[in-house]
Amino acid sequence: MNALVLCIPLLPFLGFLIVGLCRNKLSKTMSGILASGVIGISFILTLVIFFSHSYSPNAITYFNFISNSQYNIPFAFQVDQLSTLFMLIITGVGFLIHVYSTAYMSEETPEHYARYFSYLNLFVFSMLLLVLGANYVIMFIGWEGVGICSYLLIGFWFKNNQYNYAARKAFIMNRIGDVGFLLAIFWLLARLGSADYSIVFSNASTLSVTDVTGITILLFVGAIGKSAQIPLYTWLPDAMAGPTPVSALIHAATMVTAGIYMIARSNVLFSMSPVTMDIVAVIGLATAILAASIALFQNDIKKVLAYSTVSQLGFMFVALGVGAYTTGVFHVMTHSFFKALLFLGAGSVIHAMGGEQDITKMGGLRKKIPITYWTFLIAVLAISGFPFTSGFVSKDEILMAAYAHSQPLFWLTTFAAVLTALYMFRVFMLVFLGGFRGSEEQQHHLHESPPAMTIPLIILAVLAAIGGFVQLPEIFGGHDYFNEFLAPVVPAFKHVGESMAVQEYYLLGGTVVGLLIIFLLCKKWYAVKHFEGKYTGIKNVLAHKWYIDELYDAIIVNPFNNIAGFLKSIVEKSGIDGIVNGVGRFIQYSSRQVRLVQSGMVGNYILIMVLSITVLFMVFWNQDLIIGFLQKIF
Amino acid sequence: MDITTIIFWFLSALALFSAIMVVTRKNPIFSVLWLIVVFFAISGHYLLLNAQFLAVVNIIVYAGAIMVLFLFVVMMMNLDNLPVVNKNTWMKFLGVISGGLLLCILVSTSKSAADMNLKTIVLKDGDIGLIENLGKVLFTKYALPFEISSILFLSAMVGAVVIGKKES
Amino acid sequence: MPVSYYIILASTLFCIGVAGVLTRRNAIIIFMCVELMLNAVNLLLVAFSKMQNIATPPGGVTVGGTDAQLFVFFIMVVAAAEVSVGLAIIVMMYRNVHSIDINFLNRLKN
Amino acid sequence: MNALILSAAWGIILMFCSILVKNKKSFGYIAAFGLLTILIGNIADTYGMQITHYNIYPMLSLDRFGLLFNTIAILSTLIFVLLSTIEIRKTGKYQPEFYTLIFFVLCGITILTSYQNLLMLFLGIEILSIPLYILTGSDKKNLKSNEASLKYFLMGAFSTGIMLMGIALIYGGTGTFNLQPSTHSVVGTYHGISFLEITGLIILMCAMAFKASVAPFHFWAPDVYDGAPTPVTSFMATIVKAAAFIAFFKLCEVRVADTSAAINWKMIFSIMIVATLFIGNITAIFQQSVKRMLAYSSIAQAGFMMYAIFSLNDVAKEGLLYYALAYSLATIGLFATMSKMKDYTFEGYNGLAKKQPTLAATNAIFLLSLSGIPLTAGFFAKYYMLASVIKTGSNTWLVIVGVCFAAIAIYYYFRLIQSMYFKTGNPETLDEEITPFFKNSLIAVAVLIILLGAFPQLLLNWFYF
Amino acid sequence: MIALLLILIPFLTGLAAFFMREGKMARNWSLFSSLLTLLCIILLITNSVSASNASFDIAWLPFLGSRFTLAMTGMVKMLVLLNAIIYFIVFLATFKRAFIQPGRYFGLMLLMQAGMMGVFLAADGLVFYFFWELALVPAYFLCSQWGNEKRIQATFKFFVYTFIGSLLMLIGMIIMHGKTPDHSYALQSFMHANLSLTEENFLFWLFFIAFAIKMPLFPFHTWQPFAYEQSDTSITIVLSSVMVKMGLFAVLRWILPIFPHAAVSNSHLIIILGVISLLYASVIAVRQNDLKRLIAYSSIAHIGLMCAAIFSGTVPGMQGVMVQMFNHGIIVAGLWITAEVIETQYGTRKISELGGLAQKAPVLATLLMIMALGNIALPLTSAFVGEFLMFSGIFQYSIIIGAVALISIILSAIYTLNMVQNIFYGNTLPATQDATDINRNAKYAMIILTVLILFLGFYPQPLLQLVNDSVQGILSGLNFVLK
Repeated sequence: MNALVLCIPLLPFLGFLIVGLCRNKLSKTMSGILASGVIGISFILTLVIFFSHSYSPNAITYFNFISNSQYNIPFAFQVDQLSTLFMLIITGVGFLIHVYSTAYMSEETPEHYARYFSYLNLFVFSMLLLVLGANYVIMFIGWEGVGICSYLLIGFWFKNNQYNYAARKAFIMNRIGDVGFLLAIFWLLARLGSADYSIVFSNASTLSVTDVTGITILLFVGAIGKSAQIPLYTWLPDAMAGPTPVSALIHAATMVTAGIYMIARSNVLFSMSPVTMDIVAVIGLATAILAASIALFQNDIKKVLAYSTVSQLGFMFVALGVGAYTTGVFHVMTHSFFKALLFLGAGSVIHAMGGEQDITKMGGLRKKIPITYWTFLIAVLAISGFPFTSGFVSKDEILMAAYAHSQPLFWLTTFAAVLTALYMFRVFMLVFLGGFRGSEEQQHHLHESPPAMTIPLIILAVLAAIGGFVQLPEIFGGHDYFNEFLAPVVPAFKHVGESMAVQEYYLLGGTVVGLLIIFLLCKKWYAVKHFEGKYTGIKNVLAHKWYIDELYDAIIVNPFNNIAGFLKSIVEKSGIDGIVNGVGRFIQYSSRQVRLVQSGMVGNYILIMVLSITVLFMVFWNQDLIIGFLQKIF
Repeated sequence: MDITTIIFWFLSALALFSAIMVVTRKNPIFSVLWLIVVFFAISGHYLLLNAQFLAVVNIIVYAGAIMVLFLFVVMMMNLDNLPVVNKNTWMKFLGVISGGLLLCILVSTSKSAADMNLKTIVLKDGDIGLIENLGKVLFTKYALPFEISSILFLSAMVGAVVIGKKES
Repeated sequence: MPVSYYIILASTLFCIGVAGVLTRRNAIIIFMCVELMLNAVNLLLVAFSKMQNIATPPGGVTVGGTDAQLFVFFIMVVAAAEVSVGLAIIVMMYRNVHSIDINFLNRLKN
Repeated sequence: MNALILSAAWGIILMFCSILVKNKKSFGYIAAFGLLTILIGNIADTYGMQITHYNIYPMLSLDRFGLLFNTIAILSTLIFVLLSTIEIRKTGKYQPEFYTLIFFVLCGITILTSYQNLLMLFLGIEILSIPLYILTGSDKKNLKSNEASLKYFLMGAFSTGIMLMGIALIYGGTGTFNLQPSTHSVVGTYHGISFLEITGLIILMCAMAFKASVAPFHFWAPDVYDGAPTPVTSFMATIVKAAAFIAFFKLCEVRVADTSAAINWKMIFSIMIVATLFIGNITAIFQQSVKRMLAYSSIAQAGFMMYAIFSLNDVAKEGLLYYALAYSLATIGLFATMSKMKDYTFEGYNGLAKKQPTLAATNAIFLLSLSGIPLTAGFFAKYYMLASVIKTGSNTWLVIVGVCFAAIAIYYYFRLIQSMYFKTGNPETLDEEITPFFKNSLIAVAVLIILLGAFPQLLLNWFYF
Repeated sequence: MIALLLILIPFLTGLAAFFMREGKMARNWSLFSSLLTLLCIILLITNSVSASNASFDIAWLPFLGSRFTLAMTGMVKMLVLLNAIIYFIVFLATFKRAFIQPGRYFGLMLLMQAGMMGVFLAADGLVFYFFWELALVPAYFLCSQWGNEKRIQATFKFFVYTFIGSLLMLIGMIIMHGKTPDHSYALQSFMHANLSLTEENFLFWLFFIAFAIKMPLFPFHTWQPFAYEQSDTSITIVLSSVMVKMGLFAVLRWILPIFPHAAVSNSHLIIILGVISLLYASVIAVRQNDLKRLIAYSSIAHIGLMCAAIFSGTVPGMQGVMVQMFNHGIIVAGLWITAEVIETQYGTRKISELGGLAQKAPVLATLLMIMALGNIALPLTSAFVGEFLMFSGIFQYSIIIGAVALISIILSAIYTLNMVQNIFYGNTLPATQDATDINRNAKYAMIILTVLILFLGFYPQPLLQLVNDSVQGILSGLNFVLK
């Protein structure tokens, strides 16, 4: 069993090593097969675990990673329902995306192709480490591992410096979060002398309120960085510089949800600190609305999806914030389905358009790429919460939870949901309906993607459509299998009784009507022949993302650079080093002066001698005075 | 105020006066001559102190040999047409000042040495100054330094030869 | 006669010598001033020797203070030697630069 | 006593050699042989074997300290003669006299290391000085040499006068010339000590400071060292200076030690030390001529030797000997090498390491030793000086000052290393004079320095045995 | 006996190397010698030789109460190992390079190694001081002979700076010698010296300044970037991987056990200094355009962190410092080797003049990337373990200071990634137009380092076990005070 578990992350790592080291020898197909193969195998292994129900609350320890007389950090894995769920998502969706990539990246030269896949494998490895780890340190290892992989993959096309900047931005913003995470770990180690989940959660009650609040807030800071929440969200849209499958895997399905995993994992701590919970909820909500509003008027298809991801993550944090951990996790799952689908679809579109990402230059692709069209449509419906799609179920849960928590939260969350529907339909219309707005050769170039790309689309589409049924409210004749499944790890969100049933129906109806209206409006506005993405007034502000990036440059980046320059050229060079050199220069100067005493005239010499004899006498007879005086000074 | 006291004061005054003359004369020859006077005055003091041997030696060695040597050298190099290098008066001034300071210190020492004030010297008395007494001690206790001073003379001689010999 | 008279007399002579060394630039005269200083010391020593002679208990043969007078004798010896060398040096310099001004040669400085 | 007699005898022998021996080259070897015999004689003396049992009390007393220093001095002189025979040969047709004078100087040194009576101190100093006046001027046609000897002579004579005044006053205070004041000395008024004695002591110290070139009585040193012929300089700056220090130390050891209960001498000494270190090091930095730089550095080293006189304890005693040897060896080596250079400036040394690796390497070792880097004798020399002061307790500030100046000294010592090794240039050396013998003796000196640096007991065990 | 061998092998081989005229022989000779040393220490660590051989003791200066004593602890073993490895790596990486006057170069290098070995091993004050200087002098000659145009001034500054420090230490040693009951220089009797608190403070500073200069700690650091920039990179490797460790090591071995009270009472100030130099150097590194200066500043930053961690006086802190001394050693060596390759092959150190090397030199790019990740202490590189422990130690000491110090991991990410991006990514520039990939020897050296880094990052236990006894020893002394 232990060996089996160990194999799950180890296989991708081996894949990374083989593909990475032999990248000059392997042919494209070889490396593609290898890379996807290992992921496939670990997916199967995960399924084995899933079906054999071989979960255990206590960790599988392999060896001591760090140990000293104060604390011991084992290299241990925790295989329980939560981690298994995430492993399924990671390996499953990961596998699909690997397959998709084999076709999508086919233009690359062999060694870059291999490099791409090795990075992808490394990512999966670290992600698995993250979710498998039995203590916060191992989780942190994976945490930073996925960070560096996303850095490498965003900057995959390293000839373009814009991409590199985006990659660096992503990594550094993640680091800011990591500081919080690390501090939380140190805090735990200092207070509880351990970072193992089991020990921490069992002894959590011994922690003081301040400790818990501090720890949880710091953990949440980590989550903010990783899951792109306000104020650290700006890296995610830029991260779209990477290849589209990467965006699908890392920046939609898996990595960005690590924050949710972490909070869900440490629900015991969070539940102990209402303050933090409120903060989580508020920030989640704010992010959801802000990102959605920005997404409304973006013209880059991937940017739209990116912002939508940010806002969806916001939804999840709202859920977590109101204590519905399972719901959050559930939304993670559904989101990973439809958002991956959206990205892959977008990828397929871009592929078809020959690298064109600007939706104002698309339109009317429905005929040309039908499979992509249909799958994309399903995804759009799912994300905008069309009844009985996966998205509907999870969002509905979130709204219910919010409703149970407080009215305003509910209404604001709903508003965010409406915005979601708006921008998704906008994209959909602009891309697939209306008339083609691109150039001639693009028109000729248009074609449906190869099966390696379409098959994953279909699979994901199915999942996105029906994935919600594992958690369908009773009213619709469903049963919350999902919550029960997670119950041993994460306390299930207390389901609303009959009183809520009414709201459920209202919600159902409201959703249908609302979506219909939105659909028609968007069709009127965007399913057009001519469209140029010029905006004015508030739209323009939104199109420019509220000028948040500019704001950060103005208040953080530039001042920092100036300070650095000041320290480098003023304090260091003129200040400290100046003093050091100044001493030397002073000595040389004084030497130039002192030597003049040696005038070369015997008369002066003897004069000085005689005078100094007298002086010595003076000093000698009055030395008590002098010594007293000196003692007064020093 | 007996005769010895008068002689003492006279000799002292003479010594000091001629010493000042030595320092102040422009022409070296006069300085030499005045220095001889000083030596005679000092020899007088020796006699007064019953150090007859030293008095004689002083006359012979100093006034006799050394000063003649000086005089000879001064004559040899006619110093009337000396190339005049920058003369600075403040240097002289300072010199006098510092000399005075030194004097003050020495005098103040002797003044503040209370034990000295009681000490007196009986003039024209005692026989230690006689050759026989000195000779006894010189050739017993001071034989070693006496021998060693021969080395001194040797080296002086060699030196005088090395330095003074005219290079061809 | 108080010994301090002699001390003061000798010191005065000594300091006149010092002042001479400081004020004059003619090497020979400077040298003579040094001789003057030596003689001042001699005088002082002789005075002290007498003082010691008294200090020793009277009656019986006494040698107290002889060594001072012998010291004077040695000083004269050394002085003679010094003079011979010193004058030689001065003459050598005079041969080379036809001057015995101590500041005339001033190559070595700083 | 053996050393005294033998060196006097050899002086006279060499004097006659100028008539008897015609071969110009042989003088050096005769002198070396003579020094060897003196060395042997002196060592024999340390084991109690003496030529004559002449009653030297109360003028001299041969103690281990003095004898050991004699050995050091004679040894260094031997090395000096071996390294600079060629230079001496070049100084003109007076080389036998040259050696004679050096032997007479040795006489003076042997007196100074064992004097018990101020008269002997006086005579010793004079026997030391008078030949040096002559040696300084021995390069007769060279005006610098003339100037140096004149300056040296005038100031020396003056300091003699000062010194005699001091001795006279001491006699007045104590009624004896013995170094160790006898019991029936005058009972003074100043803490039971006579004013005259104290005044005399201070004046005498000033005179000794002059001989040891301690600031503010150092002024003669740079000019004289600079002007004198290089061999003379190296002899004067090392062995003679060290001897003066020994004399100084002996004086203070007795006189200061037994008055220090009542009187605090530290003040004067610390003033002298700081002044010496300051003048020596600071002025050396600016010098362009290596010779003059070494002159100033010798003053700086004197400042360190003053530490021994500041803290008159056993550590200081050993340290002084050790310092004398370490410093003499290194400096003699440096001067010997310098006399092979045509150009005495730092630029003249540029790139020596390429042209004359042996010279450069040995010189580097000498310089490291002077700057007190471990594994060279110089380190233990400095170590002992610092240790002696620290042993007195409560004078750490002085040590720290010294350390700072030691760091400054690095500047000019390493400047020479830099020009030898790291600057490029074509130094003009007198190649025909750089004989294998010369090189080997340089190497021998360097090895000796390193040996002493690794195992100081080689020397210091003698001190106890 | 082994302990003595560790010093003697490099010393004697070094002396021999001086007399080797042509480079090939000297190269092989010194590589052989470094291998021999490595073998010795590996034998020792794997306990193939009896523990009695580990230490060495013989009378040296009886009248000073100083014996030639060498003693091993876990920390010592680790540092000796580091020293041996680094020398092997350096000689391997620069194997193909033709040095002017090879004999002198290799001789001095080996002498320096001997000196540093002695510093690590010495258990007697005077012997320690001896080797401390003995390591310094060859460094002086090396740096001022082989390097860039301003090397002489740079090295001189470096030398004088450190020399003042070591002289102060010497004073301290002498005073300690006076205070010890048996008037000896042995480390043991230093520990038993009876000192009043004021004396202890005074001595503490005498020692600490010397070591702080060596580390170097803000504000004594200005000699370091200059010296590293100007001296030849192969020498800089040794300086910054091994020699700066001397300072930290000395604090651990010669200050904490001897002056525990002073160490505790001054810990706050020094930790703050350490954190200042950590942040200060990192911020400056962000704006550096010179590759070598950048690495130098980053190394200052890391050293500052280690110094702070030492004085946090906590178990994790101490453990972290010890392992980090080793890890930082190998990682920074890797960085310097890349710098050396870049400088020698592309002829410029200016980051702005480089670019796009990832296309031209993929192997170099990969290797440097790993080193860079090590430099930012990414998990699963060895540096992570050390920094994690150190930060948690500082955090235990004070939450605020810990939080402030932790900012540095962001800064380190900024400047390291800047460097990587500007050198390797983007398009090629004139300097890198026709760049070739890393040469073979350097590649092998780097690969060895990489393997070490990754292995120790994944499984740090060997190191932690090795230094365990030292950690316990030092902390027991401190805790005794804290109680």
